[in-house]
Amino acid sequence: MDLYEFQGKELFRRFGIPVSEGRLATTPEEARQGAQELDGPVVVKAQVLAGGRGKAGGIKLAATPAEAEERAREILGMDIRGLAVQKVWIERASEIEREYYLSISFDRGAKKTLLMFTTQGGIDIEEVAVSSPEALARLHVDPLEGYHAWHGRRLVYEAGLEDPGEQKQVVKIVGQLHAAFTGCEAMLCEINPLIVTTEGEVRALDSKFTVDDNALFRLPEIASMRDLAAADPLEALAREKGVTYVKLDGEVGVLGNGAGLSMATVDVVTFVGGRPANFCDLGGGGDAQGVVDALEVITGDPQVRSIFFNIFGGITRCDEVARGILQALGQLETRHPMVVRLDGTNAEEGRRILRDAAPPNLYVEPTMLDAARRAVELAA
Amino acid sequence: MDLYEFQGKELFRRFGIPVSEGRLATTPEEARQGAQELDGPVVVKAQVLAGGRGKAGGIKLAATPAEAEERAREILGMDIRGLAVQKVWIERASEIEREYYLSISFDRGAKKTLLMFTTQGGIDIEEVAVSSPEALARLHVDPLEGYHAWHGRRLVYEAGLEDPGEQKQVVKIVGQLHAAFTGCEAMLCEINPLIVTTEGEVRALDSKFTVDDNALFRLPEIASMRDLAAADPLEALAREKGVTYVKLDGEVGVLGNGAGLSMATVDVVTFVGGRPANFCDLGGGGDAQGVVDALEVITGDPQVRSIFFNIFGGITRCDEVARGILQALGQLETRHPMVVRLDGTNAEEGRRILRDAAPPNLYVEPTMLDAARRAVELAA
Amino acid sequence: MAILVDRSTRLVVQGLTGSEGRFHGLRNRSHGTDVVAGVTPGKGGQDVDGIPVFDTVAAAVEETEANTAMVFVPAPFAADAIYEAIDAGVGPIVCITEGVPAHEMLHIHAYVHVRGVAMIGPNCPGVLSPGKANVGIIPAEIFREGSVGLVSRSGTLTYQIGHELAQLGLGNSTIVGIGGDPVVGSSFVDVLARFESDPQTEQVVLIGEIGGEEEEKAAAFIESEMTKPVVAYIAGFTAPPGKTMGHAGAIISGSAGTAQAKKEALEARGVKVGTTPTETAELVAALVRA
Amino acid sequence: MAILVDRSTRLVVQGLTGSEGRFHGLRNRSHGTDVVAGVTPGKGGQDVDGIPVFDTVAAAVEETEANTAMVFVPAPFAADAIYEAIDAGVGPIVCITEGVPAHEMLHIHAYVHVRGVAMIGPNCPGVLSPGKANVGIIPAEIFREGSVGLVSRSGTLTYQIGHELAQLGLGNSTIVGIGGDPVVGSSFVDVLARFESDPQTEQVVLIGEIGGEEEEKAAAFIESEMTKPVVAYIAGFTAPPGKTMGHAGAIISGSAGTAQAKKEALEARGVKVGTTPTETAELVAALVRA
Repeated sequence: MDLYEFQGKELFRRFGIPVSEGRLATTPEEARQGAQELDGPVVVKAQVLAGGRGKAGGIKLAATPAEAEERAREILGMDIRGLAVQKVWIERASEIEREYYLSISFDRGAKKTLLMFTTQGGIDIEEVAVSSPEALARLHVDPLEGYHAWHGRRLVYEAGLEDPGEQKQVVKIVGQLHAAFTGCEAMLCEINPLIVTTEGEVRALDSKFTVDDNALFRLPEIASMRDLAAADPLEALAREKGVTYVKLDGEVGVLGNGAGLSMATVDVVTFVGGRPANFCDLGGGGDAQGVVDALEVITGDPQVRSIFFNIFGGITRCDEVARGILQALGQLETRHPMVVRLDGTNAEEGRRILRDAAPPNLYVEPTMLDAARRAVELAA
Repeated sequence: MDLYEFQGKELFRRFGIPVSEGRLATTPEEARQGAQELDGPVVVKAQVLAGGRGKAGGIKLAATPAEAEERAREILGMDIRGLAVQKVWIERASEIEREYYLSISFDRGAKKTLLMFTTQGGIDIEEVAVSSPEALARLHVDPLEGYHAWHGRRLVYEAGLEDPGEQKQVVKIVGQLHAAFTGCEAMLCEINPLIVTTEGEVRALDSKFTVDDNALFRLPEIASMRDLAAADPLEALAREKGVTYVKLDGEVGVLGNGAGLSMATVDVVTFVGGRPANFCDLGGGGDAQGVVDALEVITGDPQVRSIFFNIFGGITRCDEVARGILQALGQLETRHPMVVRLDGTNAEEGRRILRDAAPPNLYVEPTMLDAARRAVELAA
Repeated sequence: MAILVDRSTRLVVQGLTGSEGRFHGLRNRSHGTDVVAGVTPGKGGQDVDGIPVFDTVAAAVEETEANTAMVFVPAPFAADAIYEAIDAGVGPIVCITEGVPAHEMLHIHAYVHVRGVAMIGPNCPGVLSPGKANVGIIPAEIFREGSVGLVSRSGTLTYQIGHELAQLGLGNSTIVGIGGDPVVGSSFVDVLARFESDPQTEQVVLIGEIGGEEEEKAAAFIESEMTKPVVAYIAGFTAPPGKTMGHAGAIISGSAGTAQAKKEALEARGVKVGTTPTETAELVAALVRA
Repeated sequence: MAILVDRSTRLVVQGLTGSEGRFHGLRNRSHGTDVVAGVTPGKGGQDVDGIPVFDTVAAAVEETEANTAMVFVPAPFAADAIYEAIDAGVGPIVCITEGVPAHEMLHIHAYVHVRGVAMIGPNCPGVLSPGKANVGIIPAEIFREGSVGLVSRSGTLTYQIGHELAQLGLGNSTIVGIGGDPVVGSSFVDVLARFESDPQTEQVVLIGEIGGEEEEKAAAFIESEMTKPVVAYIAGFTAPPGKTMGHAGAIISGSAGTAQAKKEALEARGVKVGTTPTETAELVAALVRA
């Protein structure tokens, strides 16, 4: 689960990391009010769960409350990478002397926590990694050792940070960020930029914070930070229904059982020249209610023209799945053409059941490839 | 550092372990007041850093505040294993159904934390270990794994605790006690007895809590619990002077440099038929101020009749040590006969310096054994 | 032979008294697996269709000499169950549970390695050695005994490919579902190393998907350490970056973890990569017939 | 030969710029130890009498190929320094610092073992291989090179016995002060095993004291694993229970850890135990002459 900048900064603050004072606003009027309270120049920052805010014009300086209101009016409602800006963060403007980069992430390859720091902040870290790898200090934390102060020191010295006052502050922040990373069971905590002010104070000017969804059951406060309104409406509906769904950009709705098989289905649709409308995983089984919920989400997408239903019967037998599908179709009023491929245990029987019932918009195909071709054809 | 029962229980309480409500009292009047506040039958318990309180009559029941005052009057000032009782803990009396035993200790042999639990509580655990080892569940916590809930469950099931309600409470308390053990950097946390009340509630009725002295620098609150007044006055003086000193029961004062050598010196005095008055370790060196402080502590013991000064010159050369001794003797007015053995680097030169100065009460011997014999002779 | 589970497997099911634990535990037994014990704290002394239940794994091991554990307890308690199994001296440990927090798995992964315990999962379908033992939820009836080792991050996709192999007359030595989480107990490389030294296994199919870099590591391992031929399939060519595709581990982060990169890494090391499950099965069949 | 430190030792001193670190670091160098680097965060680029100082152990290793660390930093920071040395790939690590909290050492002890790093101390005088290298605070001038391995929980008592050996014309292969804390990086058994396989060492002296059960474990090890003769000395026969005798580890808890029990355990395994340092040295001399 990704957090907004203002949410990540609130967590930073709790772990002692210096952040600028700010106010959240959902209307231009609130923005003016916030700027008034902060009493001085502010920055108005779009709160969206997408990168590239700055380039999209989602971050603007305002010298007065009136200006803050004006800037907020420009930013609120703006579309940034397909997401509408619904909130802005009004923050006291900083006098920036230098910009650094600090992150802690979950390194799946090494199976360790990865610390990264560079004095070349403010820009895309992947660029720094390519253009000047020697400037990027990288250090792992062994899970059996845990974090110690030397990790922070080594990171800072290896990145070539020279000012002793800054060294001390950054080492402390690394420790605090690590505490936030483990305490909030994060997959990523990134500060870019980590600024040095003209007074020599080191402070987090942005926050990128991703929390492990699997840990949310014991982090109720963070779980409650989820902003359903901000997500794609179909994805929000899917979450509500407990359906695993990712919106894509095509016309062929895809429904599979199991994440791997569903991904493979999306691939096959693409390989035969179609454009998948979504990824949707029914899970291991295929009971009627699950099918109903998934179809409801998939058909909620106006782009969808046909649906490819790809099921492999393992523990759940294909005859049972076929009956589930018929039952689900009985409960739903969908006129989309649907192509069903059933394979695995009792596949013959399952196909027979579907053919016998023969709903007008249902096509049964024997293989994934045949079914994909048919579904693409029907979407054309 | 050992904590009093009431201090240990305060720490237990902070970690969520159920304890009975109580009041500390240093006078019989305070005891009455405490009992009044607790409003009901109480137990008056001597607070001393020594075992065997119960057998010594240091724990008494009182039905009314007046009785509590009376019992406190009997207990305060009582001598328990050489320690005068200066405080009593007035605690709400418990209806005890059963008594269990639970402890977490630092197992030096295994180099792991050791959990122990038995339903045969209230008695000496070493007896249970001998008489019915099968009733004593023992389980280690691997430092790289850390504590998990299964440790508590296994402990409880292996000890044969059968009531599900008690199982649940004890498992929880094991986890809380482990948190206290690590959070307070303890060497021992013992609850004996861990009682089950007639209402089925599991609660700590006593506490034995030892904290690692080396960790006190970062546990200021626990460090401040040290009760200097309760210690042997000479040991308190030694602590104040920064001298490593343990009071023994004989007449030959012993002073060595290094813990091992000082222990060996005490042993040798015993082997040649003497009785050491103390163990005292000057540390690695032998500077004049250290010698002055140590002699001050040693001669504070009225039993001391002679002093054995056993020095091995390593990095500090014996000639330097000899000068330090003379300087110290100049600052002190002690008429005790002192036997000095100097060995190691520049020993000859050191002995010559001492012989040349020849204070009337100073004897120089070439070997540990000769010196021990002479010191014992002089103490006779 | 086969790997990880076979006729010497004596299985203890942690969470046997739950509905899923019971269903799959009994199913595993009906496939011939020696399911010797269950563990559910507080239910010691009961039994599940004749399988004795214990309060602790240690007691189960002492009474039944269990040597393999299957973890079926809910995610919040799964890590605890895994540590309990490790300390009771059991291994392999197969964790089916989905949703184990990643930070817990980070520590468990490091810890099982220093303790020398084989662990499979979490969020995996388990391990099946057809005709010998089944530990997990893989539907054994669609697989046949044979020479093809199969290792996969995905469940139904594995069944699909195993089914297609069976249609072509091919069977498997062992099918290992390593799980779809970001950190799992055994990686592709761990399992490939076992297949390489297993006499029954003659060919290997690797079923990967987007996310992480385990396929790339497997490619390097195949080139430098393996003599047996490997065929691969990768799912997720059309997955968009930054979206979790069902499995917590199936996510492209920045430019890392794409199916294309994995395919290229494998092909650069001489591994044939099928574009569909059917083609993948056919590539294996060609190998076996060669 | 000798053990742990020798002519191949390249020493980095953590805390070289402190007064004790400097004093002993230079002293070690004057004995011939190859002291290649110091580490003090924030003092990188300085030097101590020509020895370059670095901000991190990693930088010291990269620049100087240091392979052994001596930790001289204050107790609150010692554990951090030890972990830093481990992760920089340095070992052995010799920690002189007194007062390292026991819980930290519990974890470090377990961790160095899984990482395969030899650690000596804390609260120890260090390791001296006379004529080759000295890492720590042992006064090298009172020892001679020879065949007797010496391992001890105590400092000055070690010097005393080493001195008496020298008076009798005997020298040492290596003197190892393992430290007086409840948990130290290397136990008697760890060091005895090294002496057993060291060609230079022909006899071993073990200097124990009250507390713990390392002497008892050593006795069992000597009986089952050692071919070289061992003589022992135990300090603390007259120590009262429950009192810490100088060393944090020197404490009799209940009936465990008494000198008498240790003496009996050793003698039951055929180890001669001297009653005084002098007698102990004489027992060794008799062995050497035999």
